[in-house]
Amino acid sequence: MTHPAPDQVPVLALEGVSKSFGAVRALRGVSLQLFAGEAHALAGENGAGKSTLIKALAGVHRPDEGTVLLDGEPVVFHGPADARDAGVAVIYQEPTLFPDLSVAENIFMGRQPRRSLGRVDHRSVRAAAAELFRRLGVDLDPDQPARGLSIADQQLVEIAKALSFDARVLIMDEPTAALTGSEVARLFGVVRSLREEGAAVLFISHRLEEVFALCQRVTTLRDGAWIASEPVEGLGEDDLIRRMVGRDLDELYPKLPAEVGAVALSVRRLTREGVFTDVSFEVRSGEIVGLAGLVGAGRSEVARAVFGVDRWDGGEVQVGGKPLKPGAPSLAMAAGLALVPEDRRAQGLVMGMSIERNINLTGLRATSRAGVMNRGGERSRAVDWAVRLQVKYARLADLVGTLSGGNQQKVVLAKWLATSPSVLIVDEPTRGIDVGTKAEVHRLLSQLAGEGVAVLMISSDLPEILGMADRVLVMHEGRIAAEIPRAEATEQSVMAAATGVTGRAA
Amino acid sequence: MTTTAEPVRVAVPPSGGLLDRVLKMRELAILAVLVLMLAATQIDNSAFLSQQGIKDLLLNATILVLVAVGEAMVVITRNVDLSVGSVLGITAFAAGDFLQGGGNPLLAVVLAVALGAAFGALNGLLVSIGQVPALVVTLGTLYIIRGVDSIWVGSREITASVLPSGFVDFGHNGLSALPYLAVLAAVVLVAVAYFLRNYRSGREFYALGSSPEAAGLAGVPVRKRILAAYIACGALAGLAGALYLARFGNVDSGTGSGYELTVVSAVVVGGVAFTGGSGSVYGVALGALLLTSINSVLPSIGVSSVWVQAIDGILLLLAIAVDRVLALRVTGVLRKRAAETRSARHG
Amino acid sequence: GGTTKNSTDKAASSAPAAAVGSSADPNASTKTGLTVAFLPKQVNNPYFTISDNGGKTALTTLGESYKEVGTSSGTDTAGQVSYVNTLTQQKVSAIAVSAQDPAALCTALKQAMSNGIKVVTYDSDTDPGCRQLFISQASSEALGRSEVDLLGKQLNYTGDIAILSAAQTATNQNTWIGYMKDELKKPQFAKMKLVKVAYGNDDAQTSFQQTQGLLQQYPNLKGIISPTTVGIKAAAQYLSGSKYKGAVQLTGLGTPNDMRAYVKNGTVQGFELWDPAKLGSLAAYAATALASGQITGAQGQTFKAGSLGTFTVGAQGVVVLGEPTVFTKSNIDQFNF
Amino acid sequence: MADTDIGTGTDSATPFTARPRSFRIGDAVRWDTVVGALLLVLLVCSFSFVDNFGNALNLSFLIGNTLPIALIALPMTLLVVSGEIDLSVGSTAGLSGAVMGALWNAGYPIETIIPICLLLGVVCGLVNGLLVTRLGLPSLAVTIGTLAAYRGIAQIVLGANSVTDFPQQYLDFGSGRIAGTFIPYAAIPWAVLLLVAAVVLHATPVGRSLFAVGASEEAARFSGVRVKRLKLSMFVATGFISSLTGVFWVLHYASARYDNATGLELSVVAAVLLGGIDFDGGKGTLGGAVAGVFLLGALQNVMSLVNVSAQSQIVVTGVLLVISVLGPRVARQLSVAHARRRTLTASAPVPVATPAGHT
Ligand SMILES: Nc1ncnc2c1ncn2[C@@H]1O[C@H](COP(=O)(O)OP(=O)(O)OP(=O)(O)O)[C@@H](O)[C@H]1O
Ligand SMILES: Nc1ncnc2c1ncn2[C@@H]1O[C@H](COP(=O)(O)OP(=O)(O)OP(=O)(O)O)[C@@H](O)[C@H]1O
Ligand SMILES: [Mg+2]
Ligand SMILES: [Mg+2]
Repeated sequence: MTHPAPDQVPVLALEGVSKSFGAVRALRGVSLQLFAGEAHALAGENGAGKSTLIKALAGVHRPDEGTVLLDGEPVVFHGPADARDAGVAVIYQEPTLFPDLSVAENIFMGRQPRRSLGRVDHRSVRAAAAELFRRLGVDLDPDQPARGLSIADQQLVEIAKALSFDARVLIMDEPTAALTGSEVARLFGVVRSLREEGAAVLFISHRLEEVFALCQRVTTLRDGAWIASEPVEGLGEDDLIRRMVGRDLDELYPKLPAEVGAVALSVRRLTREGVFTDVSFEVRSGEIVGLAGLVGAGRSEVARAVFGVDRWDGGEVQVGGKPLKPGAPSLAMAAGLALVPEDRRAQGLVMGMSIERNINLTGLRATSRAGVMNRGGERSRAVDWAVRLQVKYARLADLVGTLSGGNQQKVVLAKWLATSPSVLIVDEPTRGIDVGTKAEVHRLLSQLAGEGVAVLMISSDLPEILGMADRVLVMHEGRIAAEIPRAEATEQSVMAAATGVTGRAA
Repeated sequence: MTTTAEPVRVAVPPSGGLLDRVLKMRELAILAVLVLMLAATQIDNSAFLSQQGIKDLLLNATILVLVAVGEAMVVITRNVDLSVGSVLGITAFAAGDFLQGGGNPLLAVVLAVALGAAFGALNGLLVSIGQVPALVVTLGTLYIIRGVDSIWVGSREITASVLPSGFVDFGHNGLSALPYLAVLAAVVLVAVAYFLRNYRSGREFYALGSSPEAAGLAGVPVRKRILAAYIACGALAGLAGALYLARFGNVDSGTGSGYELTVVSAVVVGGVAFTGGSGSVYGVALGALLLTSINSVLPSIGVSSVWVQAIDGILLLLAIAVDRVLALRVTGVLRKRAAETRSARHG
Repeated sequence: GGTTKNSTDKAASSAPAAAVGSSADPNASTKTGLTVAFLPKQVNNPYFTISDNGGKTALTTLGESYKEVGTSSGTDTAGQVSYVNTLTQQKVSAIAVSAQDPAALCTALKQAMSNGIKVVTYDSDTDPGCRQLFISQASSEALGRSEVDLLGKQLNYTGDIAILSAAQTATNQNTWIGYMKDELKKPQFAKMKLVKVAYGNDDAQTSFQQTQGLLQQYPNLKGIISPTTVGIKAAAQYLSGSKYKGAVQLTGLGTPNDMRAYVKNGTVQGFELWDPAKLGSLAAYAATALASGQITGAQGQTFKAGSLGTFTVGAQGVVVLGEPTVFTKSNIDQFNF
Repeated sequence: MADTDIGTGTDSATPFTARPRSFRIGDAVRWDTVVGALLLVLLVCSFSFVDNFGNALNLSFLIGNTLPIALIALPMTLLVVSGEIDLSVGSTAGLSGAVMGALWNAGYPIETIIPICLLLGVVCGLVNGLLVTRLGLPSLAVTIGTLAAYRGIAQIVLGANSVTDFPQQYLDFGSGRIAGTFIPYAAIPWAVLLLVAAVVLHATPVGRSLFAVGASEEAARFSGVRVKRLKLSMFVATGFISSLTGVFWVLHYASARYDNATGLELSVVAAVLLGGIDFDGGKGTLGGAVAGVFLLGALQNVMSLVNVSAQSQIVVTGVLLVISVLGPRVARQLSVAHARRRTLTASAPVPVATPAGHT
């Protein structure tokens, strides 16, 4: 492994680091070097060990073997605090905020600017937070409590937090997973300027185009083992994918033409005070409808209302011609509706339960006979779907929380596909999922469509929308701004509608 | 997206921090209930808010306020201390025993506080180092301390006669209607509130109560803070024990048993959520004042003590219900604001 | 139809268990090596500790063995029952019990008696059918009336008065209060009016606040009777620290040690109590006599109680200790309990 | 905190290792199993060393006095698993007892009184449940309130009276035992209820949902679990059993008073906690709870038999509670560390899911 300036000492480095959880060997003898003024990408499939590596760097996990080097000197981080004090700022894959505290306090917890007698200076805390948001170009109220923020907004707060350190090393674990193009552009702008000021950056994303856009070097992991570290230029997407997956990858958006059938889901004039207004659309069986829009446009809100998790104030939802009772997910399920929610940790999975229990939570009736659970049935149902979606796990009895982000997402998909729904709503289905799996998920979706399932796909990943959707609905400020058929759907047309530039079509 | 100018306007709302407004509102709710109740009583019985009457109200609240404030600190960190009643009992007797031997009153108070802090440390260590559910551990120490107390005390009791008269007078005298004990409690209350609001460590109490996991990642010294909260709680229970002795001049092995429920009610009524991370000690103090006032109000408007308990409970339910309704209103405001913010975007 | 109160009342009988006992032999020698267990309402309660120790001394002089068990809460009836059960298991010779509840103990006590264990109640009785003897501290009547007289003297028979009792369910409290009300009907108390009976549940803090309440609700209240040691103590403590000190008279049942301070600082003029130690030792003697077969608990039987003299079993197996002592500034220092 | 691996370290997590032996240790040191073992040890020791323990009379005493707690512990376990708690159980029992007494004095036939009392229990549970699920109030706060309210109402209903003259055959049911055995009659309905509760919690959709709701209410809601209805029904069940207990209490102690079963809630909570039911919800087994109940019951019985004073008994109870949580915790950390060390040497690759992978 060679790097451009041999004389230069890496700001932060790992040498031969191994980390195991029970029998799961998340990292085996991995080495990595971060240099000042360089943006370094970390690539790998779900469960490859990226987040674990980061947690090792950040002092969350103590490596079983190997050493962490700071300016070439071996160090032991006894906790996140140590790493922080050493100038290492980390954005973790899953936002970890204090729901009860204001956004501003979330950013500066433990580092608040102080007045005389060590008292916290609340005014300057608020001002500093506002300034950070201005830099990132987001308009969050520093006094707003973190509870109730959308995943995207949470992620933005995390980013602001990391930036507030003006650290020597900035580590970002899938910071863009929840963000839309414009915000990503903003973020990259800020990161580049930091890099030019001499900060070392470690960046993880499953969106390879982002890797190529931001980074100079890339390190690839597979099954916890180091595969390669190399400069980005002269490297093609396919090469990178090959390193990650270990084989060539077939098409990323395998959209099969399915013949469109009767209307399966129809939403009429749906309105929820202050969240979305007068939303009407239809999804036909065999059709994949994309729902695009900027963060906070209210897409998830619509999905939640349709599925009955949130009540709606006006309008009507019909599944297979029959109207749905508002606010009753169980009835919606019975009617053949399924929702893969946006926030897998809070909404998609019961973190404290095993993989098996999570998958079967949607099939309690199916796996019970005469009101008594049938263990065999439960296990086979879980195994069946876990294997079909190639979830990487040790035992079905393990806590789902111990799975890697992407594998968690697969479990959510498994639990809903297992209900063989007639209408499937997926909110950010491939958020934080690696290219390989992404392709599988897409194949799965179009396969389902082929079997006559009506699919509504909410996504902030525009290529995904364009690649998969038969029709694209675009939301803007809680309203449907446009409906664009596949033929006319382009980056420009969709973004125009999403930002409210074009008047509302359709 | 937004122009760079816009967010600043949104970010620092002219109306000041919404959070604070919410908190204030919650305390206002309890305050309103309290004032209403006292006013009604005064109208019914003009003797109620006589100098003696006010003095009694404040005196009755003092001890509960102290313990509840301590409990609140623990609850804010998403833990709980059920052993406060037992701690109060044993520290009260320890102080009495010391005074009985002709000890100095000031030393006696210090002794009680120190002893309480020690028990707090015990709880804190078990919870933070052992990382075991606070509810179980402190229920355990509730029994242990109570048992040790009654073994040690046996059938002995401290009566006013063996206490230095100065100490006993301190228990019920004061500046006109303002008893010394109440002043002491008020000082403690303000100090704790100021600490929680204006010091990093204070804010960290809220942080780790709000999300222990996030606190760990943010480098909050979780164990140290939890330990601190328990020590403070124990110390305050100890102080309360000493004051109990001064106030009632009478302590035996049963003193303070069952008190934990009253304390927990005060905390809950005061608007401190058991899920941690929210609430203020001022609210708790008001909650305590409310609860103790109920027990003075009912007898003095001639409600037969047969009815007292039922009314107690129903008022408690009423208080938390009112508080809840307000909280719901606030989330409504939040949502509206989110909507406004969104439409404020994009020109 | 169904089983109603009326349909079962006929069945109920409340004759003392002794009535169906074997015949007594007054001259039988006192057995030694017996075990008499004291089961007070509440262990660690100073009052009961005193009386139980009285029983202990009596038993040791007789050469019997003594033990005390009990619950640490005064209202834990279930706990008291399970202690009776345990004692039945341990096959003690006799149980001296102060009942937390007149009926709740019955099943257990009958079970004990049917296993040949003698049962004596003291201080607080059960249903007559559930024990052989009840050792009464003083005839309830005498107590009730004398306390009214006491207070009457203190406020020379004029003014509103209130009663601060213990728990609403306390049997002996309620009987006494009954006699107090009756006494107040007499002409000399015409100008004294009982305005309220408050309940402090034998809890210092509650009694404390109940006293406050009384004084606020009845601004011209002149006197309080508190026929419970806890209640009178709390009331005295409040009065002594308030503007009512000396203005409002307080009397009732209390122990000299508890009340000494308040008698001396003028909060309380006088109160009364029997000697709990004597109560305990009488219970011990009675239990021994029963266990030795000298008596069965039938009315009219007599037994010796050491220095206390000879006692006669009254109606329904009740044995009365005697008149209570009145404690005042002048004599209080002669007593230490 | 520093080195705790986020997402693990919970009670139901069992460290996986390549070798079956060492993770069986991990499984075995679960809280509830520890308590069960303790109970077994205690019983064996008592039978062999404590005289008067083994005989039928004492055993019937033991069971009879533990039954009230054992009864309420059943629904309480389910409720706590779903993440809620009911502190008003003692008062509910007291109230139904008081009403029983009042109606009896009023001359109603017992055959109608008892159903009325049970209905009352259902209402009490309903009130708790509605306040919690509809108004979204914390159950701890609500039930502290109703703890006082119900007890107060009981006091209003029955006042100072204590009613004792219930029909003999009913009293016999309450305190008597099956001829020739040490088993109280009342133990039979309890056994039935135990069976029902066990099946519901561990082998039905309802049970599965309870665990899910307890562990993460939001995720459960997103999975179509009818959270509110579920919690409401649990509160109702708790109220019902509490009133049943109240009726049993009256018959067992032949006395209806407003202060019957005072403080029972704390004993129940202590027992359930001891049985390893996590009050954050989502964890625990009914077996553990029952073991906890009888461990405390038997311990008290034995200690009284060997003349341990009430005060010392309190201490022992407390120590037991603390040990029962600390013990497994320590053991688990040891066995995890143990497992870590092994797997470092073992070079088994990450097992990838295959149907064969875990059969
Ligand atoms: N706390 C834990 N306990 C047990 N196993 C864990 C834990 N954290 C991670 N693992 C396992 O370690 C492996 C690597 O996980 P990691 O989160 O690092 O993957 P990743 O590369 O971040 O995947 P993704 O791209 O989906 O985030 C996975 O198999 C995961 O199951
Ligand atoms: N649970 C919630 N409670 C209150 N407000 C919420 C909640 N979730 C989201 N919001 C707010 O509602 C608005 C819509 O958020 P939502 O996440 O639905 O938008 P979206 O179009 O789905 O964007 P994305 O899914 O990309 O985050 C946002 O302003 C968000 O802050
Ligand atoms: Mg990851
Ligand atoms: Mg969304």
